Amino acid sequence: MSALDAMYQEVILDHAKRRSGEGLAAPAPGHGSGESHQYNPTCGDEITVRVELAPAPEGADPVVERLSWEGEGCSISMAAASVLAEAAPGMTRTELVELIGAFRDLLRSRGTVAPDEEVLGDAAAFAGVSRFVARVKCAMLGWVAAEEALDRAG
Amino acid sequence: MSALDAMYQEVILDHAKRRSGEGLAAPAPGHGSGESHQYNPTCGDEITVRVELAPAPEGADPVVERLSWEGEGCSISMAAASVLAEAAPGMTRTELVELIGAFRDLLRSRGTVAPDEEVLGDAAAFAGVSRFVARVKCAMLGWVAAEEALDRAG
Amino acid sequence: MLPLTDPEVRALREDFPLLTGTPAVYLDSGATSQKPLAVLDAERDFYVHRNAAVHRGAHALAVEATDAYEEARRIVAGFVGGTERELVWTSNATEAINLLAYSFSNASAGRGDQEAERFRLGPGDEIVTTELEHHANLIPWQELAARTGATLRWIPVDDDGALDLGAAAEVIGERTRVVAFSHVSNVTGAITDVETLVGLARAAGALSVLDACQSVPHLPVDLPALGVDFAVFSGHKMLGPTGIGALWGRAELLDAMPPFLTGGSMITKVTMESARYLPAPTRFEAGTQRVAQAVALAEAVRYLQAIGMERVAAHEHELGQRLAAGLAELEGIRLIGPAPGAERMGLAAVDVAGVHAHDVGQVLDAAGVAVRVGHHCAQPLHRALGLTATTRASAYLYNTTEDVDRFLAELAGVRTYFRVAG
Amino acid sequence: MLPLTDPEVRALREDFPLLTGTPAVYLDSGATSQKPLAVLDAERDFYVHRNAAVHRGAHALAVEATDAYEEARRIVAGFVGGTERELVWTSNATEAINLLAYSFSNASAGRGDQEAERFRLGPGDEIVTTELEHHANLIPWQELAARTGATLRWIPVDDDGALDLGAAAEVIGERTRVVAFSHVSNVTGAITDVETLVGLARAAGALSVLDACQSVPHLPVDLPALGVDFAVFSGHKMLGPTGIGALWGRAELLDAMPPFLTGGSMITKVTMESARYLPAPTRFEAGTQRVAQAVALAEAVRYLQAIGMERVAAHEHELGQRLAAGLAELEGIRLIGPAPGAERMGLAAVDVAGVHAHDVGQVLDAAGVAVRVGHHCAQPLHRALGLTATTRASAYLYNTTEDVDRFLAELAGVRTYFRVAG
Ligand SMILES: Cc1ncc(COP(=O)(O)O)c(C=O)c1O
Ligand SMILES: Cc1ncc(COP(=O)(O)O)c(C=O)c1O
Repeated sequence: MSALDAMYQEVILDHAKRRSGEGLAAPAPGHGSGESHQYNPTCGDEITVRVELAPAPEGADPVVERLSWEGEGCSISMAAASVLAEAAPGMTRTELVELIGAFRDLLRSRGTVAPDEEVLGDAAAFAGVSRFVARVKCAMLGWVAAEEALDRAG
Repeated sequence: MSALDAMYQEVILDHAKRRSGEGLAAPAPGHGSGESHQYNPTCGDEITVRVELAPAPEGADPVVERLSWEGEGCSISMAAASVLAEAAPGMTRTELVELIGAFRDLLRSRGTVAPDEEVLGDAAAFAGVSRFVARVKCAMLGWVAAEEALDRAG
Repeated sequence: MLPLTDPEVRALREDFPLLTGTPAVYLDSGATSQKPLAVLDAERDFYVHRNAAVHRGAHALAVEATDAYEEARRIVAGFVGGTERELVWTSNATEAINLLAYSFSNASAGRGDQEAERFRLGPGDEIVTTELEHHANLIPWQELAARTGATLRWIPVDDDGALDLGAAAEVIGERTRVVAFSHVSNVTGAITDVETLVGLARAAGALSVLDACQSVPHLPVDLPALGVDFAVFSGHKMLGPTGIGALWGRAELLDAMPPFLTGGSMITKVTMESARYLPAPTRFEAGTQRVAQAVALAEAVRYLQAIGMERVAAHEHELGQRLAAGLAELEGIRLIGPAPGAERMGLAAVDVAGVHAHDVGQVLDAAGVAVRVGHHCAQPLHRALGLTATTRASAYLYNTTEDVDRFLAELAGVRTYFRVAG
Repeated sequence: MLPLTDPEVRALREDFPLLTGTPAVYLDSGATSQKPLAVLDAERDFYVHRNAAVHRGAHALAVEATDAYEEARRIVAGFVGGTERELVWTSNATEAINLLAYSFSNASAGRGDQEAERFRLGPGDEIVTTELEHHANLIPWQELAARTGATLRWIPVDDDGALDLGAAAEVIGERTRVVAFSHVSNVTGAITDVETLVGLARAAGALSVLDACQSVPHLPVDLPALGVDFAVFSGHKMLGPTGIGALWGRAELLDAMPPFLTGGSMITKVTMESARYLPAPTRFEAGTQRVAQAVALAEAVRYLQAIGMERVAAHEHELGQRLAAGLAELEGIRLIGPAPGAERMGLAAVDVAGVHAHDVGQVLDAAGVAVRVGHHCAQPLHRALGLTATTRASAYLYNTTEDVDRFLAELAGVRTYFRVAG
C-alpha cells in the first residue's frame, strides 16, 4: 500500500462522506454542555464541536451523552470529527480525555508508533496521517475542539 | 612607489601639517561671501568653508579674494582643503568652478585618469587618492563645501 | 517573441539542481522559485572573496563588498527601469509594503521634516486597496488606517474574481491618499489594468503602490513607464535567494519620507537626543545589510536577462493558456480567473467539486506534482469566490508543456480517487 | 578552560576560505565575521535539496523546508538558553530592536488586546538607554519616544567610556518602562554588569532589553539566566550569513505584544476590515522568510558548539589581554576602555595621537591588516571620550596571537609614517 493509500484508508474516506454527528445538536434540558470553535489558518478550515454530558452526581466522572459538530474542511478533518462523534458517547470524561491524548500521540509520531486499536478503535485508521506532518493539524482540528469543549462543559 | 605612498604624497603630508587657510576669516566690508558646512557620516569628520569674493562690476565674473576654512578630519581632507585655499585666491568664479570639476573627475577616475598638472597644480597630487574609493569622500569634503559656499556667495 | 521550446526548457533546467531531483514536476513557483547554480555560486563567491560590512569600513575588503552591493542595486534597479537612487533593499515584498505604511505612519505622527507633510494621514483620508490583494498588500494598510484614523476602502471583485474597474472610479476620489494594488493576482493570474488605476490615483492626487511580486519575475516591467509612485517585489520568486526583496520608489518621494527602521549606517549626526538621516536609499537601510543576498539577486537578474524577459513572458503565456484550456475540459473543475483564451499569466487556481484542496494537493504530491493548496494569502478573494481554499499550479521558465500536461492528467484522476466521480 | 592554541587556530582557519586569501590579518570581526565552509554548504544544501516556501505548502518539499526552518529555530534558541517559542527571526539585530520599538508604539496607539496594555507608553513614561550604545540601540528608542511622547533618558559614561552604575540607580526609577543596554560594548570591549541593571529595571517594574550583538558570538550566554526580558543578536557576526538576526523574548511577553510587520503567514482570519494574528513567534514573521539563512545560521551555531563557547571565550580573553597590554606599551596610543589586566573581550579601540583614524586604517590596510576606523556607530560615546573616530581591532576564534602581534607591530609604525613621531 502506498503512503497515500495508507493515509486515505477506507474508513477515513467513508467517514468523510457519511459523517456522523454533523450538525450541532441542542443539548437536552438539564444536561451540561460545552462548545469550541477551531480554525486552521493554513487552509481556512474551521469546525465547531459541542459536547453534551449526561447529568452525574456531584464528584462523579460524567458520561458523554453526545458529540456533535459543524464545519468545513478536508476529508481528513471531516472524517476525524465523524469518528470522534461515534466514539465519544458513553465514555466518561476521563476516558475521552485519554482517547484524545492517545490520538494526539499517534498523530505526532511521524509514523513511528503502531496504533493501539483496542484504545483507538476506528481512530487507529489515522495512523497513516502521522507520516504527513502538514496534515496532522487537519486530523486534530475537531479533536482539539472536543478537548476544549469538554473543558468548558464544566 | 606603493599605492599607499602614491596616495600620501609629500605635498599632501605637508599640507596636512602646515595648513593654509585654516581658521575662518571675516570677509572685508563690502565683499561678497558664502559659507558651507559639510559632514562625512562614515567618520564624523566635518568642515566649514568660507569663500570671499572681491567686489566686481554688475555682470562681471567675480574674483575670489580668499578661501578660509575650519574643520577636523584625516590628512587627506585637511590637505585637500589647504591646497584649495592656496589655489583659489585670484581665480574667477568660473575658473574655480572648473577647477573643482576637474578635481572631482580626477578623484572619481579610480586611478584611470592622469592628472592635468597645468589645470590642477598641487591638487594633482591627489591622483593617488582616486584608487582608494573610500577616501574620495575625504578629499572632496572641503571642495564640495567650497562649491556650495561659492554658490551662496551670490 | 517566441516562447521557449520544451528542449530549450529542458536544457535550462540543467542549471537548477533541485529540479533534477524530486518532485518530478514543480508547479509552485508562485510561492517561491527554484535557484540556478549561477545564483548559488554568486552568493558563495561573495562570502569566499569579498565578505565584509559595507558602507562602514575603510579597508580594501570593505570597499570591495560595498562595490558589489551597490553594483547589485544598479542591476536590479535597472531591471525594472529604475536607477540605484530609487531602489531600497528589504527582506521581502511584505517588508517593503510595511516600510511604506510605517513611513507614512511616522509622517502622520509628526516625524520627518516639512517635505513629509504629503505623507501625513488622518481621519477623513482614505487608503484604497482591492479585494483580490495578497494579505501583504492589505493588512499593512489596515494597520496604517487603524494607527492614523484614516479609512480603508477597496475596489471589489466580481464573481469570477476580476477587479470591478467601474467601481474603482467610485471608490477612488478626492479623499483618497494612497491606492495600492497588485500588478498580477497570485490567484487568478489576471493582469491588472495599471493605466486605468494610476490614472484614477493621479486624478485624485493619490500615491500609487504596485505589488509587483507576480509580475517582475515573469514579465518585462518598466516601473517608471507604468507611472506608479512605488512598487515592491521579492527576490525569492525570481530565481534569487530568500531574505531579500525591494522597494522601488520615485527618488523625490523616497527622499521626502521619514525613516522606517533606524540604527547604524542610515544616519549623519547622532546625539543622545536625536539623529539626522541620510538621503534615500541609505536612509531606509538600517544596520548590517543582506549583502550576499543582494549580490545573488543581481546574478538572478543577469540570468533572466540572458534569456530575455520577452521570451520568459511568451513562454509563460503559452503555459498559462495550456493550463486554462486543459482545465476547462476537465469535469467538476472550476477554473478561477480569466477564461481560456483570455490573457493570464502562467498560473491557474481551481476548485475541484467535492474534493477539498488539501486532499487534491496530497494526491498530486504523491504523484510527484508539487502545487500549492489553501487560500494563497488571499482570504478575502476566496470569500468573494465562495471558497475557502483552492489548488494552484504556477509555472516558471523551467516548466515544460509536459509539466502542465502531467499536472492536468493527475488532476483528472483526483475526483475518482475520492469517489465523487466515476 | 584553556584558550585555543595558535596551531589549533591555524587548523580552524582552514575552514574559512576567505581567510586563506587577503587580507593577511582580518581583525574586523566586530563588524562582521567570516564564514566557515560548513555554513556556506548548509545554505547551498538547502537550496539544492529542500527549497520551498515554509508554513504554507502541503507538498513534501514544503514540509521539509518547514522542518529545516523550525529545527534551525530550536538550535539557535537553544544556543542562548531559550526555546523555539521565544525566538523570532529578523534581518539583523537592528531590525529586532525596531520590532520591539514599533510593537510598543503600536500598543501605545491602541493596537493589540488588553494584554498589550503593559507595552503602552505615553508622556511621563521613561525609556532608559546608555551613552555607550550602538546607534541601533539608541535611535529606535529616540523615535519611539518621539512617537509616543515618552522621555528618553540615559546612563552616562565616565571619561574612560565605562558605564556609571551609580548614576544608573538615579536614572532608572518608577517612571522607567524600558531599560535597553548592551551586553558588551563594541568600542570599549567592556562587559556590562547585567545583574545590576536588570535588578534596577525589575525594581522599577521596567522591561529590560539586552543588545547581545557582541556577546552571543563570543561568550557562552544564557539569556533566561541573565534575567532579561528581551535580547537581540545578528547572525553575520557569529559565522552566519548576512540577512538574518534574532529577537529573543520571554514567551508570555511576545504573545502579548501587538504585531510589527504584517502580511501573509502571521494571521488566522482575514477580512477586508481586519485581521487576527497567530501567537509568537509566527506573529512577528510576515511574508516569505529568510529560510536558507536560518538553516545556515543554525549550522554556524553547531560549528561554535563543536569548539565550545567556553573555549572561544577563553581564547578571546587571551587575545583581548594581549591587545590591551601591547597597546599600553606603544607611545602616543590611547587605549579606550578597560586597562590592561581588567576584563575585556577580544577587541580594542585606540586613538593615535596626531594621526586621524582613517589614516591609521589606511596604513594598516596597506600592510594587510584589516581593522575598522570611524565612530563604530557610537557617536555619543566618542563624543564623551572627546574623539570623533577611533581605530578598532576586533578578533574572533580564527585569529592567532600572531595576528595580534602583527597588528601591534604595524600600528607602532604609523606615527612615524605620518611624521608625528621619530
Ligand atoms: C553592540 C552592537 N549593537 C548592534 C549592532 C547592530 O547589528 P546589525 O548591524 O547586525 O543590525 C552592532 C553591530 O553593528 C553592535 O556591535
Ligand atoms: C501578489 C503577492 N503579493 C505579495 C506577496 C508576498 O511576498 P513575500 O512573501 O515574498 O513578502 C506574494 C507572495 O507571497 C504575492 O504573490
